[in-house]
Amino acid sequence: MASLQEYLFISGLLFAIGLAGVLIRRNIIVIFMCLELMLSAANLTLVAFSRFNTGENGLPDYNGQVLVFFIITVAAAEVAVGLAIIVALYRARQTVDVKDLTSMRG
Amino acid sequence: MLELLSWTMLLLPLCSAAVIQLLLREMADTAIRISVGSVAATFVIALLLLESEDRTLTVQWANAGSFHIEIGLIIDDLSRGMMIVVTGVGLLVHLFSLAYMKEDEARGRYFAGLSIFMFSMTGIVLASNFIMMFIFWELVGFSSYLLIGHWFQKDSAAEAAKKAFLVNRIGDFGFMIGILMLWGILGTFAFREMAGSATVLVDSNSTLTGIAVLLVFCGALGKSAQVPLHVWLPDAMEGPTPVSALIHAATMVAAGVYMLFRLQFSAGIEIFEGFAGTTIAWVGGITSLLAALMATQQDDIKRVLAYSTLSQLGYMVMAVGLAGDHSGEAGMFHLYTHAWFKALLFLGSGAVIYACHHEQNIWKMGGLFQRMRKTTITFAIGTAALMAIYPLSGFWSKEQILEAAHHDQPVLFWLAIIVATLTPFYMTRLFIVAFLGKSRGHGAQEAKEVPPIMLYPLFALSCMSVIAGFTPVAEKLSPAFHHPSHSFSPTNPVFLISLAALLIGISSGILLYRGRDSDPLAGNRLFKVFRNKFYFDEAYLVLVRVFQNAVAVVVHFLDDFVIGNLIVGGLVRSASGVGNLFRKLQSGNLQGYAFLFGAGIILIIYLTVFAR
Amino acid sequence: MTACLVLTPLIGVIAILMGRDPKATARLTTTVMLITGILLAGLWAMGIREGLSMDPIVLNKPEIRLGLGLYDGMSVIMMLLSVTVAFAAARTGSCEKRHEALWNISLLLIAAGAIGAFISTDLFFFYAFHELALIPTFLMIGILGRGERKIIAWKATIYLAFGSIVLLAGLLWLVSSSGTSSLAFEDLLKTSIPSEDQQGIALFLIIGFGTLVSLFPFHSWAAPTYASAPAPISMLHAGVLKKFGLYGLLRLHPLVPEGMSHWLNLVIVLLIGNILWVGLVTINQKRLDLMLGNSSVMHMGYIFLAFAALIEAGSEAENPVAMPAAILLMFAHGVTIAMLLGLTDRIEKKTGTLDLRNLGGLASLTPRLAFLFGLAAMASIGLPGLANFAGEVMVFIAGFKGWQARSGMGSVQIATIIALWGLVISAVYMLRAYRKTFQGPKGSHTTKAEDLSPSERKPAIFLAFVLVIVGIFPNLLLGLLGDSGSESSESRELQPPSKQVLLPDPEPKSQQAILAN
Amino acid sequence: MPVFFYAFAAISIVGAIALVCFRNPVSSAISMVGSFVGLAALFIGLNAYFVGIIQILVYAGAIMVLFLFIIMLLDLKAPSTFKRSSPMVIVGGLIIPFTFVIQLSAVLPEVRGGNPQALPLEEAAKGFYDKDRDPDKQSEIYNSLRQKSLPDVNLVGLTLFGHKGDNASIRTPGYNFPLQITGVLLLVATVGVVALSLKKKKSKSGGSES
Repeated sequence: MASLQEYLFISGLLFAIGLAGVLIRRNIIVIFMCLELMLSAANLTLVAFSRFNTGENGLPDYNGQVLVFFIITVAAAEVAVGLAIIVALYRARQTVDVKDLTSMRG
Repeated sequence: MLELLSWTMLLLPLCSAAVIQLLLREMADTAIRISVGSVAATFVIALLLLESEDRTLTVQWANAGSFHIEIGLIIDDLSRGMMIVVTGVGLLVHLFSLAYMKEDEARGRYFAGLSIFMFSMTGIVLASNFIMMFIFWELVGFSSYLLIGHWFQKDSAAEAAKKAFLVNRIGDFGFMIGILMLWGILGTFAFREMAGSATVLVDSNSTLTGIAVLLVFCGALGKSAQVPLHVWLPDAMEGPTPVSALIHAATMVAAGVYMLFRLQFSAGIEIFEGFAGTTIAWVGGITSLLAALMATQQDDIKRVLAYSTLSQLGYMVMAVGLAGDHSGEAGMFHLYTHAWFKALLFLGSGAVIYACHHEQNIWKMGGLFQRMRKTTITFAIGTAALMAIYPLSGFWSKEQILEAAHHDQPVLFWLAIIVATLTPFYMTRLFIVAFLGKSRGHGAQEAKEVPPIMLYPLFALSCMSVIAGFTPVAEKLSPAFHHPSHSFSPTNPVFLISLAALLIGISSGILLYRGRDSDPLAGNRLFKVFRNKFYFDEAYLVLVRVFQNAVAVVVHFLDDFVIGNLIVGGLVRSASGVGNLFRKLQSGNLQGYAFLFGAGIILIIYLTVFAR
Repeated sequence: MTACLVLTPLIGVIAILMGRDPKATARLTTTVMLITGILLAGLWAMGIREGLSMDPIVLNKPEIRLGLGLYDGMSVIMMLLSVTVAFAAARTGSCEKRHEALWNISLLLIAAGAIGAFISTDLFFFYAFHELALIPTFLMIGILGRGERKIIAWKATIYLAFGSIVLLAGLLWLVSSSGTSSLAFEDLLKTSIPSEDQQGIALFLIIGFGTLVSLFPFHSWAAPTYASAPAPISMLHAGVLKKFGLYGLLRLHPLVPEGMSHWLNLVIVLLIGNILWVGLVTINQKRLDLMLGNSSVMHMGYIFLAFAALIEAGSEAENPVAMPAAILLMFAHGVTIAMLLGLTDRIEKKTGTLDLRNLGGLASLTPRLAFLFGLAAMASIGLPGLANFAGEVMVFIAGFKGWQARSGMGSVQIATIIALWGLVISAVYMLRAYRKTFQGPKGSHTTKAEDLSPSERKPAIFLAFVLVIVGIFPNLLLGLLGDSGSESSESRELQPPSKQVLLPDPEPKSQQAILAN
Repeated sequence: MPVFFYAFAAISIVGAIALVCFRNPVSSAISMVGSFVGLAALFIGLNAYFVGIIQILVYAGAIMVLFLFIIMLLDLKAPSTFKRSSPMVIVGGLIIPFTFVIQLSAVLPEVRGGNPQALPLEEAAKGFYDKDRDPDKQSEIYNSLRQKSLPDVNLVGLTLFGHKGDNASIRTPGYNFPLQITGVLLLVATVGVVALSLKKKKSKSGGSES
């Protein structure tokens, strides 16, 4: 079994890759996937801490895992709504390229 | 009974004014009856009160914790005498106005104004404390504003009314400070509580007391039109002539003198000792001299009388300021006699103006003696009283003032003698030019005797002008009277000198103006200065332009530009500038935001973890 | 019972929203408010004070109560002012049919907010009600104002928001350093603030409240706002809402007397700025409405003078004149400026201009308008017999109260003297404006104009009536201040037993009878 | 040498990189699932069986299908006019994650207590022993722990819902309220999705401004 530092490193790496995707890619669906990846990377951190922060009884701290459970639930809802928005957006603008979606310019 | 009568005397004119203004706008004739009725009633009450005992009635007007402002009536010799003057002249002027204002559309408003004036003047006379006096002081100025501006459609009348109010306000500025300072010094506003307190405090801080008294005198300066605040009074002649007679000759302008004497009477003569009294006396003396000089070159009959009023007021103020043993009483005595004969002169001039179809220039009159003999005779009586010809009323009072001046301040005495020379001179000029010789204008040629309702007040006033000065009458009616301690014998130097002054004045007037059609002195450069009133108005105009208006313009500019534009506008602009900057940052580019967001996180991590 | 005062206008708003005739509803509502207000004041004067108020707790920690009640005489007088002006405002001015609902709803909301601020016995709601009243004010200026309404609305918003935020900071500091858990005035005023905090709190309060009252140099929003806003709104704001700041200062002064006295000279300099600087600015105005707006700013200086006298004395017991003077003058000024602004609106309606150069000679065409306007103008320059004079003379007396001849002139005395010069200035601009509007020959826009119709006259006559009654019998109002609950027993003993005069009897005749006896 | 760890870590990293690099969104979606499966394996390696299973079920099962469905629906399969991001964007997009990773590696050595230790299951079982029950009728958790297997789901459930008695060594207030809120959130999301995907008869007002 690997050490906590290794888990955290992997988690950070995944997060960084997700962030790079968000910054580089222009397809809004892929950006959305990268966001999901970043969320999951954060989940990995939580679970890792849960496992290595054992309580008095020696068992993992399950509060962390409950939080991950909530995150996944909310992420599912988020994906559903987000994709619905993307569909609506595509219907209105016929594009999923964020370069073309600049109507919020001040 | 006494209480009820006194309060009725105060409030009746107010009720009359309120009823006229609120209910009887359209019914002018009823309004006039109510107004005349109210003043007649107050005159009767004033007569009834003559026999009453002294007392003070007060009610609380405003309370603040332990502090009260009171409204009170003080009934004593001083106020009783003044009330006779005020209501007596008031009644006659009301009667005169009945005819004089018969044609005026707005006569309801006019009589309402007169009623307000009667109310305020009564208030001043009966005021038991300084705050109440200030209240009515302001009200009297307001009613004067209303009446001067009666013909407000004329620019000149509207301006004159405004000027009168503002000049009085300047005087009241000092008056209120003076009242407040005196309050601090004497510890009370009420006149009856002041007695004796002055002696103690004058010693301890005489400079401050002097300043306070001078500031109070500022009020008199405005109301009694002393130099340098005299400029409003001649302009006030824009009002209807009966108003000039009542307000600007007999009663209101005398309020300043009355107030000063009331202060002296309550707080003791000591309060005028020192530089305050001297200053007051000198201001009075100088006013009387300047006004007399200006009167010599006026062509408007009312303006001549107005300047003569100024001059006589200067006499009174000088007398009060002399702070001699009985000089104050002499001043009040002169106030009382002057009220009758100056009202007579003004009403007489009103009758003349009425007869001449509102012609006021004396050079366009002339020969009126043939056409309106009764008026001319009453006017002649008034003129003689003003000149102080023995034994008319003016003689007695003026002689007392000269006596007091001779006794206390010889320099002022000689100044007063010059005025006593000038007075007969300009009055002779007025009388000769306006009433004798031949008619020089249409109005004068068509003039005929005025209706009886105008003549009766003239008769009554001439009667008073003759008898008011005799000791038995004066004892009874004058607000303050002191038996002359000397006899007017040929051995008395004061009497001789004043007699000489009188003769010089009359004879030079006759010599210069008999049979003339224009003023022989008009070309003279010195007299031109008199004609132009020593350029006081022009000087004030410059002063107001420069100091009030220019400063106002500058301040307005600063307010608009510096505060409005630079500071506030700057704030607004910088806010919108920053807003614009942020607006530019809102590129609408999602990845731009994400980049900044990420950079922010990096920065925060750096700051929280590594930079410590 | 006091809650009715706030509830009634809100019910009115709902009724308008549900489709009742806006104008009629607003008039009915303000009438009900006026009657309630007079009734409450009457009960208060008669000493019936129990059961009139309510204070349910809405938040436990810190304890905030929705306290609506008459806290002391000052509240009663300000409440009376609010209902009076609201009554007149609802009957003044007119707008297009499609804006009527908005117009009347805003009016009622402002009235509700102002009254709520004055009768709330809790610091939180005191602040919150005022903000409630401000929002419709901005809206009305922005939507229905005259001239450059957008810019003016923004200016007012920025200023007032700035003032409110500074004020909020001051209030929060005050509450936190008082260490109390309850925000009710009753509990708050019992606490004592550590003296090291007082100074800062006092500065925040002076600037915050001062901006809301257009204290120099935070005044330049006021005149254009009043000139631009629809007449009833400017009446309500200039007459009532603006007094909130002064009310707050007077109310909270007992908490920070030392801090306030530290800033005495600042207050004096600023109030002199109000009187002299703004007075001169006013002289230079060419439009009637701007002139009136500036004059209202200037007159705030006098109320601040009374406040300065109170600061100098340190407590109400030391200078018993200052507080009543300020309150009386607030009332008088509120009524006067409301009347002036209302009539100015009428002048504009009748002649189509407010430029003084185009007006003139109106008095012969519209004698009633001229009379009423003249009365209000005279009131505003302090003619005795009208309410302002009583207030002003008491302010000046307050300025000199406690002055000893030996001690020389203090700063308050000097300020009083300068303020007296302000009376000359105000006479100059007011008479000049009256002269140019109503007197002299007819101007280019005044060749024909109709006089006020009876319905237009009504609000002005009502306000004039109030001015005259209070002017002749100031004790009617001052009596309400008399034995307020917050005063100590000693000062109650000093209270004069002139109960007759205290009764709020709107009938002048009987008052005169009392006076005459 | 934790072989499994490195293997699955590599899978998830490679999957993530592939997700970013593939042009075709469908390939991206597939590689995302790969990455998530690796991640789920890592969870399981951390004894978080329940979370791992959920991860696979939700992400690989539901979300990926959703993504694919949408990609198909919008017909984004052939990005014929693929425009490469500008070099500036790529550089910027790489610098920030890179900096982040550097920062992370600088911090990691300071993390303490990271040594892996086997869970003391039998020891922990004592904490779940209920004196009031018969020894045979002890709770599932106790029994499992006694048999050296981790009752992961039960423990998560216990933490999630809380428990009243003092017979367990896990003391939490429970997450009942957040759970219900989450339920509401899901409901709202459902309704929102329906509302969003309804085709309006009127033309959309939001998208037509300049």
